[in-house]
Amino acid sequence: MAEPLLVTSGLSRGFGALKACDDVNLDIRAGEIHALIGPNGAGKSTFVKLVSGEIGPDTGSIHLLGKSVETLPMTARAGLGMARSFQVSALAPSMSGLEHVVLALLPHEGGVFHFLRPVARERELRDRAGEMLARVGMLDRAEIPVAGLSHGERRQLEIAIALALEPRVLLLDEPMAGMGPEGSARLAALLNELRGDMGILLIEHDMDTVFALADRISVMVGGRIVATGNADEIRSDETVKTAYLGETP
Amino acid sequence: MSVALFFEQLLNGLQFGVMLFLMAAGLTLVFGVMGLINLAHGSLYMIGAFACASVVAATGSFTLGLVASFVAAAFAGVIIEALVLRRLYRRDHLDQVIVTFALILVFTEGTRWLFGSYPLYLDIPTPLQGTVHLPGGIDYPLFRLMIILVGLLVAVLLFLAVNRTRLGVRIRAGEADREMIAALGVDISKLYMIVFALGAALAGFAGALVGSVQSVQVGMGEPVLILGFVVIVIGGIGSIGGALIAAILVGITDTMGRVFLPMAFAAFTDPASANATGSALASMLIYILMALVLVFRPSGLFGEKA
Amino acid sequence: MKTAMKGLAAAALTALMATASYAEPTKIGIITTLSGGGASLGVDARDGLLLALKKGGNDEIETVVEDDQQKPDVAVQIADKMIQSEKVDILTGIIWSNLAMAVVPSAVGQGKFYLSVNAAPSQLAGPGCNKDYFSVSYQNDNLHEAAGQYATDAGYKKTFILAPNYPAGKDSLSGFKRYYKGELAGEIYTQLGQTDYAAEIAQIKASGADSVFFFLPGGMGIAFMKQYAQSGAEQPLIGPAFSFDQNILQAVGDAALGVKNTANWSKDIDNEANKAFVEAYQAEYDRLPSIYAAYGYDTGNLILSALKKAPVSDADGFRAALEAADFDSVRGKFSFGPNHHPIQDIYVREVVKEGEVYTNKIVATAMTDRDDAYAKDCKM
Amino acid sequence: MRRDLIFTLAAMAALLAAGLYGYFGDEPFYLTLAAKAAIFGLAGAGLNIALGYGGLVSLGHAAFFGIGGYAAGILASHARNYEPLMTWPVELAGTTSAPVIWIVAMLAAGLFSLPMGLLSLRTGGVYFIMITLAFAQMLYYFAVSWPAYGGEDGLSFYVRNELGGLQTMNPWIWFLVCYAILAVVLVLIAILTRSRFGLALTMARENPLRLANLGIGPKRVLLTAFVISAILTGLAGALYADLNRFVSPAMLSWHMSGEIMVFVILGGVGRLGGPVAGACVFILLEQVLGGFTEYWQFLLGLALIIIVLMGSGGLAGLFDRSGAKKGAAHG
Repeated sequence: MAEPLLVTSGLSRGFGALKACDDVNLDIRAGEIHALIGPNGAGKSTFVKLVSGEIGPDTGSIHLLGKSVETLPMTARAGLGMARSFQVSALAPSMSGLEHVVLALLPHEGGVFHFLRPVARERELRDRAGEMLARVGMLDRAEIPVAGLSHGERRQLEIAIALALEPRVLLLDEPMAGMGPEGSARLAALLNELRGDMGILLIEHDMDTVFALADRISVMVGGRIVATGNADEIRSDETVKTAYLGETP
Repeated sequence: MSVALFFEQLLNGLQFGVMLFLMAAGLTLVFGVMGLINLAHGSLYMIGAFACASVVAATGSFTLGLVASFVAAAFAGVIIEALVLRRLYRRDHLDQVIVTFALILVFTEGTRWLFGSYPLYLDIPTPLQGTVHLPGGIDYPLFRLMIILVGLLVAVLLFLAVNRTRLGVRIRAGEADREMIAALGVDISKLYMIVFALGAALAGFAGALVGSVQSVQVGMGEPVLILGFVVIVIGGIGSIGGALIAAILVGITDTMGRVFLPMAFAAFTDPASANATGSALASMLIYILMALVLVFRPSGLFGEKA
Repeated sequence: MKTAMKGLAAAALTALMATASYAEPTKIGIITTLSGGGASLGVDARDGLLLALKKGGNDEIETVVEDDQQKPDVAVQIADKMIQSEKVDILTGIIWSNLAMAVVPSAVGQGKFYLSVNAAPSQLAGPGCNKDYFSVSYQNDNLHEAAGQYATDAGYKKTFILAPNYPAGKDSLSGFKRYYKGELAGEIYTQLGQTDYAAEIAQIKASGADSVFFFLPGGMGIAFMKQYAQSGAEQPLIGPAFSFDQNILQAVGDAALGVKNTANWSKDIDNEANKAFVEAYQAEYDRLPSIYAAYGYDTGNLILSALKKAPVSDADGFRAALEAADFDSVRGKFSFGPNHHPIQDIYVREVVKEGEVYTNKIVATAMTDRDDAYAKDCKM
Repeated sequence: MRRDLIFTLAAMAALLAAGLYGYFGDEPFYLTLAAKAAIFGLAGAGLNIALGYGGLVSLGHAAFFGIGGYAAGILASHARNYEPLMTWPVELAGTTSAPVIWIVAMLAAGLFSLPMGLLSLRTGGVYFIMITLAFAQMLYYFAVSWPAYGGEDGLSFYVRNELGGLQTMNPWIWFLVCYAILAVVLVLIAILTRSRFGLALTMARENPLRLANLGIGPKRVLLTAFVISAILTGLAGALYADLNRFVSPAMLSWHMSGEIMVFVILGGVGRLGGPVAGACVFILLEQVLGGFTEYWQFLLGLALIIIVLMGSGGLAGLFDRSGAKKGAAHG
């Protein structure tokens, strides 16, 4: 079994009286898709924010590639190889999709502090950004400012941006929400293809996709992980049924 | 320096601070509740002073003058809120800055148009003139003592109003979540108007009080406005208690700096240049204080964590 | 014979040119402060000057008036405009030293005459003097020196002195000290624009001073005198005329009564020119003239007197005519020193109430035929 | 993008036309005004990098304008009285060479902006506005009471600084110098906004969280923009000092900060040619309204309020809409 890329131990964060994340232990291994499921308000998004560094934990640790990162800022975690897609698209309305992806490529390609060369002339960068967009199927919409893109297209762009970061760990917060069936299918295929290169944490509500794609599934309820296992194990887990599906055995 | 003089200077600093608080309270309230940055707050201060001076000149009653300062500034506040600022709540800070900057031009030149360029006469009423004998051998001007008491009283009333009344509950709710209180059926535009009028009235009241010991003239509000900003940045924007403490801190720092820095420099340079250097540094002191506070607490002493 | 003819022709030509330039009107550019907080000073200076020109009845004079907004950069641009586009011959009107420093050197550098109605910084009186620059008012230090002289004469031994921390404030205190023989109870520089003087007044009271000299122009002086009167301090106040201007006194009220101030003009100076001026000014503008109005009025009459002798186009002749100062000054005797700054008497005035109006009356003469401390350094 | 370019060219053409009118119509004062508009436009273009492209509402840019001005004034005055600027640790003499002065002015403004930006960027939003204002105010009080270079009186240096063999005192030549510098700077800004840094700056303004997520620290990007912005405004200050042959603390006052902001907003925030158009219109208003009444600032204030309330996006916004209408009519 491969060494996990990302490990959280005892990760907790409260908001006032509410414990959004409570002693969460979870790991993501190289080459797997690890799905995190749970009802609304279970604390999944808080978990993503904690791991990506948008907010800090009350207690607990996060190790990325063996390195303790819980006190590092978001930028440093990104530099170590973590990428994240946002649940609600976080894009700059005036920039085109291509520009977004180019920007995401820059940290690996000499940084952003170049002032006198128009990006339009950086052919190689644009070509590579084009490839990323092609992978999510929106090369033909590359030059349109984000303000003019549909909801689904923005979701696709989110993925392209995450890919451009060449992450070792990819956090996807409901990437398929609002996508049509066709888009979802394409994304599922893409994730399947990516699986070999990186570890993916997938938060998703569409259970069919989750059960089809995920190597492992963790179930979160009330801020706690109540079960972890493969698709079959989770399907048959009584705790999950009780807590998550609300079914009594 | 004698102990008595030291305490007198401390009292002077306190009085300056309390005056700054009256300015800063309105600024911080308006920003906290409506998210509006109002550069024209100093103009409301000026309006209060001019209203008071005019009414005192016409009626001879200082009390009526104070009432007039309160009413005129509140009225001016309501007018600009309804005509101009209301359209800016949803805009970004840039638009607010530029419109309220333009309002300063309008008010300053408008006042000069109406009243001319000469300073107006406004003096303390006879019963409040003179000094009182304080323990420790300090003869302190009665009116300054009054300003301290009135200012502290206003601070207490404001604190009670914000924390103990229905209006206060709404104001605090408005600070926390605008959509929420609108959803609860509170008339948000009425609330905004009341808050703005209250802030304006406080500024006008401060203008009248201060105008009667200083001078009532066009442009008198601008230096105070900038000090008001320093106060609310130090205190933390939106916090009345923070504004009070920061105002007193700024008042005392400024007063003590003016007195002691030249003395400190005189210890190792010749007196004339020590005076000049010391007072040059004293004029920068509160900004240095502000910078220091920001290094350690970026959102002020009592501000919400950014 | 031939030479004689030539000489005659030249003389005729000169005469012709002279008449031609007489026919051409003299253009005076007035740059002064007409908007913002300091507008009252500029308005008075302008009104005094225009009144003199109007009474002078010389219809060959044109004036251009522009507002400098009390901003040095605006003053420079207006000066450029007046020199380059309006082609004025004489510039005048600036109230503030910092604006004068911005405008005067370059204006006289371009061959224009500059006559100051108020500001006369020391930089333009010593080595930096210029043959085409005249100060009709005073040299900046004069009134402060007179206050120092008065404090000495009055027998004060421990004076407390204060002024704002900017160049004019420093000049003021050093001017005072130049003629003050006693010791200082304290010396304070306040902030420019400061209006709360509680801390300073407390220091004065504690210092054991027997008198106080202060230079706080405009609103600063109003605030200081009101607060001083409230503080219970007993020491007498002395100041230069700037804080006791006709317009300012009304805003100070009773707090100013009895305060001594030094000035080179007062409305009760007893001479015909002054009586006529005060009367005409009141008739024209329905208010009492201020000291700035008096300076403006004298400046106007000086120009008129010089134009009677030579046109501006004859620069040397016109300059000599200005130097002669052959006009009836409202200040009585008036002449220019070698650095083109006045030699004049400086008085001590006391603030009094005449009916409902606060004003000044002369109580003593502080200095007689005073020139200034910088004249010896001026090489024209 | 294209509309922005056309608008910028139009504003620059209008400014050149004003200059040409001054030259051929023998109205040197118009040349002075045109040079002033070019310099204010440059100051505004500097602010626009922070304000328009970076979303940083700085109410303290007078600090940089004044620092640039004082750099020019101090160097020139030292050169004229032959006193070295400093003797320790290295001996530095003053200079009247304009290019050297410009570089020093830009460096000085940039150096001051660094700690100011660092501290101001610790917070955001309305704090940023007030802190930048307070910093500029601090510098203003320092300049007023600092005796070495004239304090409140300011510093005169009588003759413009030297640039090659050009007659800089000639209003026409001086206008062309300012105009050329403005043009070069606008080209540089146009390139900058299309560069890698420009992309990052746009993202830092529109979505700083996302930028951090890409591994790029938004504060570093914004601080860099703030410093560049200060450098350009500092250059404008040096030119303004030369225009007037004079510097004073008035250049540092908060009204100056407000005015620079007005140029940007009148013209169009975040638009390349906006500050130029704004400065031209401001000076035009000042001249026209100023000739009409001494209370012209009252009318200026009213005009500003109306312009912002209409939410037109300044002159550039008006220009866009008029173009859009025409386009619709054609279509």
